[in-house]
Amino acid sequence: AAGKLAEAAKLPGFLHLYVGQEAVAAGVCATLSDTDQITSTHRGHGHLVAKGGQFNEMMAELMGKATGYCKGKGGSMHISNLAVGMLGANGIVGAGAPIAVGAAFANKYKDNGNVSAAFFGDGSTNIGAFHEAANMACALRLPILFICENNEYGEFTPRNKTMAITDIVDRAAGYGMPGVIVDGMDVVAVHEAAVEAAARARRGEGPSLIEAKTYRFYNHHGIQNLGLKYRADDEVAMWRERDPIFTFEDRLINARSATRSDFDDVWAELRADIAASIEFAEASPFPTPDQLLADVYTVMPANVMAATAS
Amino acid sequence: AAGKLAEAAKLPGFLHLYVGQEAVAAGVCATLSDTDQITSTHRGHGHLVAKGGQFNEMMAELMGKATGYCKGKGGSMHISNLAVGMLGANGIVGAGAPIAVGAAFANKYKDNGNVSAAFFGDGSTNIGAFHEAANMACALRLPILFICENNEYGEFTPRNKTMAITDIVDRAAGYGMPGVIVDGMDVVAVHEAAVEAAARARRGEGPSLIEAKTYRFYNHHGIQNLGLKYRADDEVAMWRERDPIFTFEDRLINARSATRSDFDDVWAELRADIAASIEFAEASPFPTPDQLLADVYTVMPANVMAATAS
Amino acid sequence: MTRTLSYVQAFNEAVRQEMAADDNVFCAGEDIGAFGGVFQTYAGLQKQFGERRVVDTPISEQAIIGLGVGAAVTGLRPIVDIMFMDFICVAFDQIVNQAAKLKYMFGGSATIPLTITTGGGGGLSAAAQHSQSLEALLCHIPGLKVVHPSNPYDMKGLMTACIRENNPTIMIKHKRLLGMQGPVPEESYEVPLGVANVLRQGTDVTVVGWGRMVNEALAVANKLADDGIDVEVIDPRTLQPLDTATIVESVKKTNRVIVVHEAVRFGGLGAEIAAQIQEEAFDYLDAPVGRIAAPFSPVPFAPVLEQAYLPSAADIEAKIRAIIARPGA
Amino acid sequence: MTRTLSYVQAFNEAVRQEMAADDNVFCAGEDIGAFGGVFQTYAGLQKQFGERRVVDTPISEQAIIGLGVGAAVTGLRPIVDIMFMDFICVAFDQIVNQAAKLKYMFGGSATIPLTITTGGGGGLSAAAQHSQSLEALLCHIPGLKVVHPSNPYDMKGLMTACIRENNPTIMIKHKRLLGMQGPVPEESYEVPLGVANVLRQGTDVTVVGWGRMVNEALAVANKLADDGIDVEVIDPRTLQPLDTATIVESVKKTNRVIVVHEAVRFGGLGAEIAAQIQEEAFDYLDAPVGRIAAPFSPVPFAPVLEQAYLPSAADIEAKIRAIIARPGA
Ligand SMILES: Cc1ncc(C[n+]2csc(CCOP(=O)(O)OP(=O)(O)O)c2C)c(N)n1
Ligand SMILES: Cc1ncc(C[n+]2csc(CCOP(=O)(O)OP(=O)(O)O)c2C)c(N)n1
Ligand SMILES: [Mg+2]
Ligand SMILES: [Mg+2]
Repeated sequence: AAGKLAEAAKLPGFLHLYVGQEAVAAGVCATLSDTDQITSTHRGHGHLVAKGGQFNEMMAELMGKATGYCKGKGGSMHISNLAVGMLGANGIVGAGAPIAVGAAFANKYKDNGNVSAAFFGDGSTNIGAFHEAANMACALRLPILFICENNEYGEFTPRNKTMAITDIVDRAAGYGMPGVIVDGMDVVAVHEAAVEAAARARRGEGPSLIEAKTYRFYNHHGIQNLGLKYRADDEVAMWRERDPIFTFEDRLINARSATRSDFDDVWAELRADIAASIEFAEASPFPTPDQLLADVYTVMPANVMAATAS
Repeated sequence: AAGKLAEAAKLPGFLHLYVGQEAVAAGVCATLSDTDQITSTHRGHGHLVAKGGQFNEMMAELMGKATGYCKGKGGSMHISNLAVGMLGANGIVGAGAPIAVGAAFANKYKDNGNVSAAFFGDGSTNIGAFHEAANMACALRLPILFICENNEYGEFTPRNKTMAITDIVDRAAGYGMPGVIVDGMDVVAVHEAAVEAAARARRGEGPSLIEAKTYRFYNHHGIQNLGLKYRADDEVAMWRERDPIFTFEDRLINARSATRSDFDDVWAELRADIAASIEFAEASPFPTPDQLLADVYTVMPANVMAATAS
Repeated sequence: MTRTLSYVQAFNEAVRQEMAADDNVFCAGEDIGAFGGVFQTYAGLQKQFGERRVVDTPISEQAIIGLGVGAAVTGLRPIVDIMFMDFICVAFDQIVNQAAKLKYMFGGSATIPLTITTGGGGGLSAAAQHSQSLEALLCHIPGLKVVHPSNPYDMKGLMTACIRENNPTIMIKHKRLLGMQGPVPEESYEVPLGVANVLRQGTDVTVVGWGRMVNEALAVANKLADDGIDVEVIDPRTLQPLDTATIVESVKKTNRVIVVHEAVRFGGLGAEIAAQIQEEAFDYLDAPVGRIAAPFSPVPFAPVLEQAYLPSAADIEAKIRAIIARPGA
Repeated sequence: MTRTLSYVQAFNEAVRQEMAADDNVFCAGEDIGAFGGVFQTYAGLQKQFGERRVVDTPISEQAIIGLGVGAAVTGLRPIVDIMFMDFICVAFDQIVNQAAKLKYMFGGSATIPLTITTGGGGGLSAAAQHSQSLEALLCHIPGLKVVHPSNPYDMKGLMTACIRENNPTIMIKHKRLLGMQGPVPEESYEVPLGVANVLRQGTDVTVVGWGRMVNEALAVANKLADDGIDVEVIDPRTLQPLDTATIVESVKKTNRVIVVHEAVRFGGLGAEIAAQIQEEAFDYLDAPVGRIAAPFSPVPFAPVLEQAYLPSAADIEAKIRAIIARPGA
C-alpha cells in the first residue's frame, strides 16, 4: 500500500500533499476493512488511497469533474468514499475526530465489530474539537483509534511555538487511554501499533492514541506554496533521507523478500495507473450548472427552490 | 474570607449556590490582590465575595436592581466587578478560561507582575474552550492559575459517566504544566497550593493546575431544584460532615488561635452584613426601561437606534 | 384517541414512539439520561430504553453534534440535545460546516438523518446567554431544516417528522411553552415540514409569528375581533424551509402584514419574510411589511428590563391598529 | 502623500501605523508572526515589532478570541486573526456570547477594544468550508461592529478605525480583492464606521453592495451609462451599524433599488436592507427591492459550479434592466 501513496506527489494544483507521511496511512489502514471507517484531514489523499479509494475517481474529483468521488462538489479538501469507509477529508482542523467518534458509537451500538480511526495532525490536537472527541470516546469506551501524524509543523509554524510538550502521547493519559509513539517513517512499526490498537478496540477495551513521528516533504499546500522559507534545508534533507517508501523497499530487498526489479514493476504499474487516472479525469466531463442545487438535501424543498430563484 | 462565603446559602431565587466549596475560592483568592484577575463560572458568588466583592452590590444584582454590580443587566450568571479583578461569572461552561488567558497575556505584556486565575468545575474540563485555553497558556508561558473545583458532578451527572479518569490533574501533563491535588474542604491546603502556583507564575515559570476535591452541599441550582434525586443521602451527609467552614473553625479553636466566641462574633457580623445587604438591595430601585439599550456599545450608533425603534 | 398533554409531554411522546418503532433511533445529550434532561423533555426514556439508547454525554457540545453526524452518516438516526439554544454557538462549526454541508460536499453520497433539539426563547430572567432566539442564524445555512412549534399538537407532529427526516433538522423548544397544555392524539403522526398553519382566518391584516409570539398574536387577534378588526394569524411552524406561498397568498387577501418574533429585529427572520413578501406581493401591499421584534441589545437579566425587551401583546395590538389605520394605495 | 498600494498592503500599513502609535496594540493569530499570515496580511510586522507584539498562536480559534477578549477587558487593544471567515464558526461562542455581550452583561463596566480580522468570500475554488460570506450571522448580534472594505483606500481607513474603536469589530478581508491596487495616503486616517460611500451618483436605480460585489456593480453601472441607464452605486462599507439613511435617501431619488451580495440569499443581509427600505421608503418604491445573491447551497468546489453559484456582472446587468423595465406606480 505504501508504494501506491507515492502518487500523491504527482497531483496538480493547490493541494495539501501527503508525501513523506505515506507510512502512517498505509500502516494503519492495512489493518482496517472496508466496513471500518476513517475520518481524514485537509491532507486526505493518502488516507483515501490507503483506505481503498481509486485513482480515477480521486483524480477526477481533484480536477472538479462530474465523475469524481464528490461529483466535483467537494474537491481535495472534502474527498470521500463512503463505500470504503472513508468519511471524508475535512477543511476544518479537528472537525473529523468528533465524526469518527460518531462512527465508533454506531459500530458499538450495532455491535458489528467494526472500528473507526481518526487521522489528525500535531497542530490539530490544540483545538477543542479534538479534546472533546478524545474525552467522549473514552467516557463512552468506544472502539476507535486516534492517529496523530506529528510532522512537527502546523502550516508554517513549528510545534514548539504552539505547545509546551514534545510528544502528543502525553495527552492520552488525560483522557484515560493508552498512547504509544511509533516511527511514522516505518510502515511496519505503524502497522504493528495499529493492529494492537484495533484489536483492543474490537475487544471492547476502548480508544487508543498512536503518535506517528513523521514529516511532510513538500510544502503545507502545493509543492512550493508561497516559496517562503520556514524549515531548514538540512532538516528537510535529513527527513527525506528516511523516505518511508524507499527505506521500506531497501528493507524488503535486504531481507530478500523482494528484488529491485519487483519494485520497478510496482512503480511502472503505479505510474501507468496514475497516467490512466489523469487521462480518465481529463476525459471526464465537468458537472453541469443544473447540478448546483442537487445534493443540498435528499429532496430539495419546493419553497427553497422558489426562494432561491433570483 | 471563608466565613464570609457562608452567606451564599441565604441568597434568594434560582442561583447556582457555592455552599460547600467556599474553601476553594477563599484559599485561592487570599493570595491574589485586587490587580490580579479571576474568571468565574455559573457558580460565581463565592468567587466574587472571595475576590473582594461587596454584599450590597452583589445582592442588588441578584435581585436585578439598578444598584447592582451590573446594573441589573447581568444577574447571578454574569456578576462581575472589574474594580477588584473579578472578570465575571459566565453562563457558558468553559468560556471563562480563555478570557483568563487573555488577562494573563496582558499582565505578561505589561510586565506588571500580576497573575490571573481561572476557576472551573470538573465537568468543564471536558469542553474544548478549557483545552484550548490550557494549551495556549502553556505555549505562551503565561502567568495563570487553573483552578479546578472537582465536586464530582456536572449538573445531575456523576463524573464517571463523562470521563474515564478520576483526577483532573491527569490532564496537566498533556499541556506541560504541573498539577496538584488538594483537599478542597481544607482552606489552608488550598491556600498553600495557590501561594506556590502564584509565586511560580509571578516568577515567569508559567501556568499551574490545582485540582481541589470538593462538593456542593445544595442542588445544581437553587436549594431543591426539581427535587429529583441523583446523589446518595449518605454521600451528601459524608461531605457535609467535612464542612470547610466549621472544620476550619474547630481547627483554629483547637489550636487556640481563636475561640468559639470569636466566631460567634464573626457570624453575628456576617449575618448583620447580609441582612443589611438584603435591605439595601430591596430598598434599591429597579433599572428603568430607558436603560435597556445603554451599555450595548460605548456609544450607541444613531443608525442602530433608528433601525431598532419598532 | 386524543388527550391533553403538555408541550414537554408531547415532545417526549414523539421521541418515545419513534424509539419504540425504530431501533436506529437513539438520544444523546447532557443530563438527558438518568435525570431526563433539565427541562425533563427526555424524562423516563433511559428507564424504558436503557443506557445504550439514551446516552448521558460529557459537556462537549462539539462532540455531541459530531457524535450525531458520525452516527447518522453510518446508518443511525440520532437525536442529540443542546440544552440551551445559546449553546449552539459552542458547536456552531459542527452544525454549520459539518452537519449541514457533508451531504453536498460528498456529492450526495452521505445521508444525515440527524435531529438536534434545543431550548430557545426568553422570559425566564435567564439573561444574555440563556435566553436567545437564534433561529435566523440557522435558517441562513443551506442543508439545515429548522422547526419551532407553538403548541403541543405541532410539537409532537413536528418532532416525529424531524426524527423521520433524512436531512439534519433542528427542533427549537420554547422554554416558556414547556408547560403549555393542548390536545394531542395518542397515535403517532407527522406535521409535515415546510407547511405553515393558518391559526385564524381574517381579512384585514395578516400576522406571521412562531413559538410563543404567535400565541400572543392569536390572543390579540381574538380580542380585536370584538372591535371588528379581523386578523389572519399564520404560524409557519417550519422556519426552514419556509412556506412563503401560504404567507403571500394571505397577504394578497389582506394587503397588510406584520411579522413578529422574539429574536433581535436586525437580521432576524422577519427581515427575510418581509423581503420575500414585498418581492412576491408588491402590488398588493397597502402598507410596508411591519416587523415587531426585540431591539438591538443582548437579553437583559432584570425582569423589568426583559419585559421591555421582549415583544408583547400590547406591541402587537398597537402595530395592528397602526397598520390598519394607514391609508392604503 | 498618496501612492498605489494593494488591498493587503493597505491593511498591513494600517496595522503597522497603529502599532507604532500605541504600544497597547498587538496582533495574535495562526501563522501571522514569522510567516506573516497565509495571505501575507501581517507580513513583516513581527520583524518590526517583535514576538511580544506579533504572536503566533496554536490552532485554537476559541482561545484566540478569548485571548483578545481577556486582553481587551484588561486594557490592551488586541487585533486577533481568524484565518478564514468560515472558521468563525469554531470560535462562535467567544465572538457571540462573550466578546459581543460582556459589556452589556457587566452593566457597561467593561470596554472591549477588540478587532477580529478574517478572510471571506469565494471565487478561489476553495469549496464549502473556505469560501463562505457569513456577514449576516455577525450583523444579527448586538454588540459587534462589522466592516467589509471593497478597495485599498477603505481598507486602510476602516482598519485604522477598527483598531481605534472601543467596541468589538470584525474586519472582513475579501480573499479575491487581496491583490487589488488603489491609491492610499501614506499618513494614517480613518474611514468612520457606519458611514456609507456613494461610489457613483445616478438617477435611475440604486445598487447597494459591498466587498467584491460592489466593484462588479460599479463596472456594470459605468457600462450601462453608455446605454443611458444612470445607476447610483452605494457601498455601505460598514455592515453593522448600517448606514440606512444614505441608502433610503438614494432610493427616494431613484425609486428603484437592488441589493447584491455573495452570501446566500435567504437570510442574507440583503433581506434586512430590503426590509428597512420598504419600511422607510414604501411610497417611493416603483418596484420591489431586488436581491441578487447566492442560491441556497454550500459553495461548490468545481470552478464551473462556483461560477454558476456566485452572483456575476451579467446577473447584475440583467436585474438592473429588468427593474428599469418594470412599469412604476
Ligand atoms: C479551524 C481551523 N483553523 C485553521 C485552519 C487552517 N489550517 C489548515 S491546515 C492547518 C495546519 C494543521 O496542522 P496539523 O494538524 O499539524 O496538520 P498538518 O498540516 O501538519 O498535516 C491550519 C492551521 C483550518 N483549516 N481550520
Ligand atoms: C456550553 C455549556 N454547556 C452546558 C451548560 C449547562 N450547564 C451549566 S452548569 C453545568 C455543569 C457544569 O459542571 P462543572 O463544570 O463540574 O461545574 P459545577 O456545576 O459542578 O460547579 C452545565 C452542563 C452551559 N452552561 N454551557
Ligand atoms: Mg503538523
Ligand atoms: Mg462539578
